Amino acid sequence: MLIFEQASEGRRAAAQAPQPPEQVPALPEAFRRRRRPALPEVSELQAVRHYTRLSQRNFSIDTHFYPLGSCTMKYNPRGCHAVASLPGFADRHPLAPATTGQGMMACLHELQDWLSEVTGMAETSLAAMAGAQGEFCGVAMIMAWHAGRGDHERREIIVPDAAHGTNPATAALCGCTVREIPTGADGDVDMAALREALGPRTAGIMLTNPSTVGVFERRIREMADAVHEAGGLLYYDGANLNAILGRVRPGDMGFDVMHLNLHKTFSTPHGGGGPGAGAVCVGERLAPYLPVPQVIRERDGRYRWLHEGDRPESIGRLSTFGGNVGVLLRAWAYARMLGREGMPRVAAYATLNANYLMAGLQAEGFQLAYPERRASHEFVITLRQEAKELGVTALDFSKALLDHGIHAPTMYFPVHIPECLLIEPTETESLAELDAFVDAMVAIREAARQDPAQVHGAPYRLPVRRLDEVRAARQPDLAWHKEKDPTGA
Amino acid sequence: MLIFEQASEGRRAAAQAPQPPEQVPALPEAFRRRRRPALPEVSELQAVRHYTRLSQRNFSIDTHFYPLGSCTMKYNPRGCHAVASLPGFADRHPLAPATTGQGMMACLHELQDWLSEVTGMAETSLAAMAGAQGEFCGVAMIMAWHAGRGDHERREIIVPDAAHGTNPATAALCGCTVREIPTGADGDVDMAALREALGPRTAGIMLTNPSTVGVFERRIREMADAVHEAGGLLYYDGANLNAILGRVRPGDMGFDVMHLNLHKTFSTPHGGGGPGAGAVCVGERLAPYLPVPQVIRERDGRYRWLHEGDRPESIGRLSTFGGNVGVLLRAWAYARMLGREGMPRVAAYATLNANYLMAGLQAEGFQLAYPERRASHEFVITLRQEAKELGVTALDFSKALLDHGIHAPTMYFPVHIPECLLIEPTETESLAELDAFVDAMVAIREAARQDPAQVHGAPYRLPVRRLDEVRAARQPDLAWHKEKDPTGA
Amino acid sequence: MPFIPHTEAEVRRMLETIGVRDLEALFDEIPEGLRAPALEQVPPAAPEMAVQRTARRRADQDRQPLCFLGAGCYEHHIPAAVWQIAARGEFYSAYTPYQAEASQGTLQVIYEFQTMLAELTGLPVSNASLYDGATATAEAALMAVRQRRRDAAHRVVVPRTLHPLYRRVLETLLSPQRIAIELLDYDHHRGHLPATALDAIEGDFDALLLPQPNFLGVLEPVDELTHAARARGALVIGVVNPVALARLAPPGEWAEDGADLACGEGQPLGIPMSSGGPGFGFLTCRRSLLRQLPGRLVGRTVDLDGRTGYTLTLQAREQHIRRGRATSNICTNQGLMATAATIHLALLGPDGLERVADCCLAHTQALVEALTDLPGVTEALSGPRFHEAVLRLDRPVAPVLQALEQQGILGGHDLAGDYPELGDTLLVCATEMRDRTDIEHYRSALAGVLEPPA
Amino acid sequence: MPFIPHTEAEVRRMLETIGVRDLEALFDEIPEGLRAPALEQVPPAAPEMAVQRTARRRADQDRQPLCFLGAGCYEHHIPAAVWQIAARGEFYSAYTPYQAEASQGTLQVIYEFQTMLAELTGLPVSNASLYDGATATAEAALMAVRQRRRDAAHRVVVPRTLHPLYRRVLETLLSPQRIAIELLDYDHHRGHLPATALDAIEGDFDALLLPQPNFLGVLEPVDELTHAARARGALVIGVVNPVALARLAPPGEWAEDGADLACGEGQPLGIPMSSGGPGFGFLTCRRSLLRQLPGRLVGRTVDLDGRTGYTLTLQAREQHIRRGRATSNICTNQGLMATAATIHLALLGPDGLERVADCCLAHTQALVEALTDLPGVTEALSGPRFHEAVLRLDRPVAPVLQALEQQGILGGHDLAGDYPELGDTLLVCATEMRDRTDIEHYRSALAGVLEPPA
Repeated sequence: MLIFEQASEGRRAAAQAPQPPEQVPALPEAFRRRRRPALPEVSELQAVRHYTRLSQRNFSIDTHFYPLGSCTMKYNPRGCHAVASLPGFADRHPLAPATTGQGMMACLHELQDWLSEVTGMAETSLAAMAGAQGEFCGVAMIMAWHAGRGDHERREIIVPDAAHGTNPATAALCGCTVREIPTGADGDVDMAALREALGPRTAGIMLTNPSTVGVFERRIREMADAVHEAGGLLYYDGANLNAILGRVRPGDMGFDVMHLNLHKTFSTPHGGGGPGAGAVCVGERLAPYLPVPQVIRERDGRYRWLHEGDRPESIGRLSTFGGNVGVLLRAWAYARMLGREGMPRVAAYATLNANYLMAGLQAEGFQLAYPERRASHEFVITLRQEAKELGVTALDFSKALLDHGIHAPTMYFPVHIPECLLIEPTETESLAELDAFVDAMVAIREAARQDPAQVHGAPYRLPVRRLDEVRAARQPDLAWHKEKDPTGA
Repeated sequence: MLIFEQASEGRRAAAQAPQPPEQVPALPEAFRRRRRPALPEVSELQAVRHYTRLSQRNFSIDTHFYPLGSCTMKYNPRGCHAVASLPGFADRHPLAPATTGQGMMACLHELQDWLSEVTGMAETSLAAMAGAQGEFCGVAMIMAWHAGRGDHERREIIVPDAAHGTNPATAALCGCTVREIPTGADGDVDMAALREALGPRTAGIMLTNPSTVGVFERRIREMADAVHEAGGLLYYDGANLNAILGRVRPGDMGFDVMHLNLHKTFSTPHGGGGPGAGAVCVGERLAPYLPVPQVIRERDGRYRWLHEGDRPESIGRLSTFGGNVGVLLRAWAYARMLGREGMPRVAAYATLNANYLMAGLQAEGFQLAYPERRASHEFVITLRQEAKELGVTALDFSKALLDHGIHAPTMYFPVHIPECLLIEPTETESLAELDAFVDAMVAIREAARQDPAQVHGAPYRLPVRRLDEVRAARQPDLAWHKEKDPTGA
Repeated sequence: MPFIPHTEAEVRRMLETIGVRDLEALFDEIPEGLRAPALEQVPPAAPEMAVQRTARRRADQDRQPLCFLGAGCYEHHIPAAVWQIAARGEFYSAYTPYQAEASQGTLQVIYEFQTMLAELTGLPVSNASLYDGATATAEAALMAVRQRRRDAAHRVVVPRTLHPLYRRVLETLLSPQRIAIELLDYDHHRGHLPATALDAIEGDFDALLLPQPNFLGVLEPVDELTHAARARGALVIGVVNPVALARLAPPGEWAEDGADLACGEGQPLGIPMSSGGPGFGFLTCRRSLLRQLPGRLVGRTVDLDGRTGYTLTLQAREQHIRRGRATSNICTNQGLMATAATIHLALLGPDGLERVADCCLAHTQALVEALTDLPGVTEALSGPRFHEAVLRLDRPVAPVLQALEQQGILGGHDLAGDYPELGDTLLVCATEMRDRTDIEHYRSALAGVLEPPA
Repeated sequence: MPFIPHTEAEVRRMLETIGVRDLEALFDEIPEGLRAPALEQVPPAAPEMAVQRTARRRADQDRQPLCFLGAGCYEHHIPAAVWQIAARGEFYSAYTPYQAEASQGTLQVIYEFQTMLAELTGLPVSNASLYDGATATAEAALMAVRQRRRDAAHRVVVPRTLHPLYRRVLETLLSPQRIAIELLDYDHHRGHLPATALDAIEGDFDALLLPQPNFLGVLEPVDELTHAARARGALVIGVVNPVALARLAPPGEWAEDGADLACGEGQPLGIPMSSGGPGFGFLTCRRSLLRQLPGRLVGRTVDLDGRTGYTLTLQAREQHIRRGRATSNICTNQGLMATAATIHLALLGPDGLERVADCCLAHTQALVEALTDLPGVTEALSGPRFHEAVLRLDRPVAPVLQALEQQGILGGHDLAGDYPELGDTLLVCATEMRDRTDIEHYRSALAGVLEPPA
């Protein structure tokens, strides 16, 4: 039941309503709202009970294994939440003077330094509020760099066909055109196609490494040299950084700019869809274009926000204030707990878990997309065979996994591999969970052999069964109305 | 699965283990532990996931309606928890000087004053850690008072037969004997029996009003006079205070001493079985016997704990330090939010809800234990008829209610009413919840008419079905052992 | 090894299953020369205890003064229930709800969120949140531009009374697509746009941004301006404060048939200020603009058994489907903040939100009266206002603010940088959290600063 | 009306259903003369916002100094996860788990709790918690007395090294049943009982209480004393610190066949100090004492379908069944604290608890070394210790502690009141939370106090 349907006119959570003084200045008539907004009128207990119960209708890392490829759903340490919630941090106004934020800025400044080092880059900005904004920022900086050199013809961004959809979307947002290049049979980018794509219109290339198919792009230095020779710059999409954290550095591979999804690699919570944070790291030559603000440490040891005036060539401002500071504090706490020895271990054990899970599935007869390759922190299996022989698809497997208490892996991505699942167990899951995943996959296949229709109908044990997505899209019902007007207009 | 069964030897939640220095002083051999305790060896994520999931296997006020008679399961405001968790309060050492606790003591002192006023008593001690300890304290004070007058023969405590079991248990703990008196057909105590019981051995009487059958003892002043005339004192069991909060005061009824369950009337959380707090309020003559410590305000406005030395006739100390301060701070916050106008409203609406629910059940043909009486905040129904005609008991109804998402009322109490349910909806539940309760009761009766066996088998939708209590008691399995030794020895 | 569950024995077993000798072997596809050096800048691992200690020390160092700052971020009471529930693991650590069956909690919350924001703004369609108020405003402008699909160069008209930082974000996000931003000046005495302001703009334009209340705290003549902009074929985008909407006419009801879009910053709805983020942006629109909307959308539908359920919908707008032709590149939004805001609004209800708004109105009025009672302090603008006001001092503002800070008061936002034409002015704010005592405290501190005791 | 959901219309409808005119009519059975007057002492209702504000101001006023106090309450690191989970509504607002099917979460937690406490103390049976360490000790003594069922007067032997406040609670709770408490003195130089201490007690007694470590931080010769007490037919009750049990022999393994009971204060296991409460008492025993045990007990069993489940068991011991003949009058215990302790112990594991114990040992040693390095400060006792030590000063302790407090340090507990024979002594403690910096800070502050700069 919706909260609105539990309401009763005139009901209030009275302890939450402040008492206005007797004299409230009157707003001029012309500006006044005439109809009350139909917010729910419920008691405090009703609200608490409703949202507590709703929360129980979710999977989450705190309750379930979440092997979602490319999303790095690792444990979000509860200590990080405690840090960001400290009143001195949580209650600070963004326009308060720097004197009131030295503690917070010390954390952010350290985080900037640590991220620069672990990525092999010269400088880090924490301004971007999510990965996509980090990407925007990166491409905008590439364009600003070309423009700064008077090179206005370079408006083409090269993107592998297996790239995340965000990459081309970002390029478009930056006013660029996208040129796709194919992925080879071994999972690496097709070098010949890359060389052919390069030219005087090349602004740059956007790459993930390990790639979206979960393998390490072995010729990355060769690619970097080719792009640089052609006058382009390299953008590193940090979505998969967990695979190589502290073991290989994008800066050393030849990348000029990159973003990190702190809500993936640095374990700030996904929150059911954000907030994230998309730190941007750059080599020396792009540093002047970094967005504002950024924390700097003055000679006297005091911190302050670096503003537009300090950085005339900046691509500008990405958010009203200083980005998602509360998220950054969580990332700071996590990084501090990992420390210099913990960061490379993240990569080592994420890779161990992925390769173990891959070996386990292969041993049970599941088909790998790249059986000759080492998995990075994730890998792709294709259920082509199962779809053909048993009529159960990757979607069916995914939904059936939910009944086993395991969140579905990423489905049908990368798009060029049919009936695929992209599986990323992360380093924080135990051996028992990995084995349970293999067991569940085997059990589902067995169930499909017995009765495919049963698997088509999954899930059965969740609050709802499969939803009518077509109806949702064709007759969009996007808000509740007292009058139950299905068009919502 | 138990947390122990998820462990793996050598596994650790490493961020939670401090790093000891290289040199740790050696304990002498004779004192050293030889075998490691078999605590679980799990990762932080495993622990978080395990206990988060376990929590979901509970009913609670935050998720379900809980019409538990005599337990006053009302909404526990979340703001009270925030207050008690403030670092200045939570981090204070009990032996720290009073200078470091003036804020906390100000809250406790206010709470003492408010409770004295709302009960009509002269003084309040917050030392008792739960209702039962408050009872002990009360009876001990009564005994101390008699002893103080050189009256050592009074060791008999009168208790109505319908009293909570704690009352006689407390009397025994205080070295008294218990004399039971019967409840009349109208729910009030049998006055003649009371008069007969009174005498030179009478130390006092323990009463709840409204009584445990949910009706107001109308002749309370008459009873008080009789007890006092006989030389005894009156103890008020505050379990049912919610029914009359701010409307009738135990002090005005003639009681000499009482306890309040702050986790009932003042809404501190039940926590799955505590912690509670059992404030004790007394009239002038018992004040010298109050337990220590207690907060007093000095002439200069500073607060301090009053200790043994300050109160030579005190019955003594009930806890190591100052009682459940964290619970008391929650009660303070709740009382402050209610305020002087909110307290009587608690009683009014708790009574409204109970009488409405009683009327609703009666209209549907359920039999009330005291149909001629007004309900207080709770009332008793008897399912004698249903048990006889349909073969479904109060227990069956209770278990079936769980499947309707409603916690069972208190069953088979008071003991002299067959197949009874003691139902207390509290003031924080909405009309819709009350109606849902009646609907559920009707639906269960209807289901029983269709197929009693179906109702005998309830619940069906909970994590487990009815448990084998006999086996639990006959072969007690009270702790897990690696070797699965069922005797647990 | 924090957060890694494996024991040595388990690692050995796993390596055996994989068929490699050691962990290093798992990285054997990575060229030798690329192995990273040891991380020297990063300190060694610290247990949670030590990290908490450092964090507490730093947070204590940042204890916050009494705050009369507004300017886009507002200190409101947040019911304790909001974050005690929003921080529950099932919300906090959940992923974007792609698997609808396993995400009904988040999805229903977002559906309720959409309903609440649609109600508040008076427009029927809301998305599931964007990054913040400034980026939501930029996305709204981009929607208008896409909807108009003109051949001519794109132009968006932006009043100078729009938050200066929003304007900078607009520049960052609009300039790569070569969308021109035309600034509109305001009446420097009244503090809002003249009703005829658009007469100053020649030629066609795509959209007018209309802040209400504006950055200076003043109410804009939104009916007249909406009418004028729509008459010229442009879309109107209301940039609004959600608390003010309890009492102010919603964008959907401006002029004859309303603004086309509404957007703004959701922080005032239950989100801690936290140095400015995370908050969330909201964005609502007419139904006809639905397919231009960026970000997630949750729809209500039914499952195989006919039960009501919720799911992400119209994903064809989004980057993971439409790639380069998506309505935006946004993936992660501010889901948890939207969750908190939903709980917050449910706890307040319409009456509670009105009371908050009324307290804001009254307290700001009281603040203005108290401060302008001092010699040398006047109210700079005469237009009607909500919960912020511009005060003019008889001397430069910066040193006064510094002196107040010494006394534990954040006295307001200095307007010298962005609004030099207003002279020595500062923007002050008093929400329901700043009571009489606080206001009196400010007044007497300011009196001392302006006229130090001889 | 805070927390009351009814609207006026609903109230009217409900009154109609009941058949009364107004709310007052519901109280018509209450004699007129008993109606309470208006509450004048109680202030008017305040919204949560105002209450939070008062509470924050008061808690800020109570900001806590650097603490070297132990003496029965200890500052340990509490993992953030502990209370984020324990405070979840499903644990926080649940009732005592009488309805087992609806309480499997709480019941399984308590079963795990019982297992952990049984493991730590080396005794097979644990209850579900009691109020605190002192009352648990009293209940243990009462169990021993009940078990012995002698005709003669009951006597319990209590060393003076048992916490003085525990001794006072014992008096309060044992004296109504006329149980005598015999005090045993200790070796004033070593700080623990002589191995032959019981020779001083003539005649029969029911139980010996044995603190380990004792109140002075010193380890008692528990093997010898257990042996001697059991040889005389008395029961032995170990009063222990659960953190110390990571390294110290558990009561179940004292002497040949162990102590009979173990009890103590659970606060060190994840509970904030909170001025001393709520914490929780624990109590474990031999299997033969099971039916004497007070408080809740959870047992594992099966349901109708044969699935494992948990339930309260052996309730015939309890007051709601046995009334006047129950093992105790206890109903409410400290369930939520036991829940927190269970999560805490699961997060620490055996290794983590050992590390905490080792840090305590090492830090206290470092503290003693640092402070006794100062002229006029010596260690008063020579017995082996765990994480507390008695220091002797060359002057009265109280003014020194006051001077330290001025510098933000709680320097320890003055023993003058309870142990005058030790002279000018104080009890100090350093857990894992008091690192080198803290210790150095204390040392230099104390140096300044003892020898103020000329």
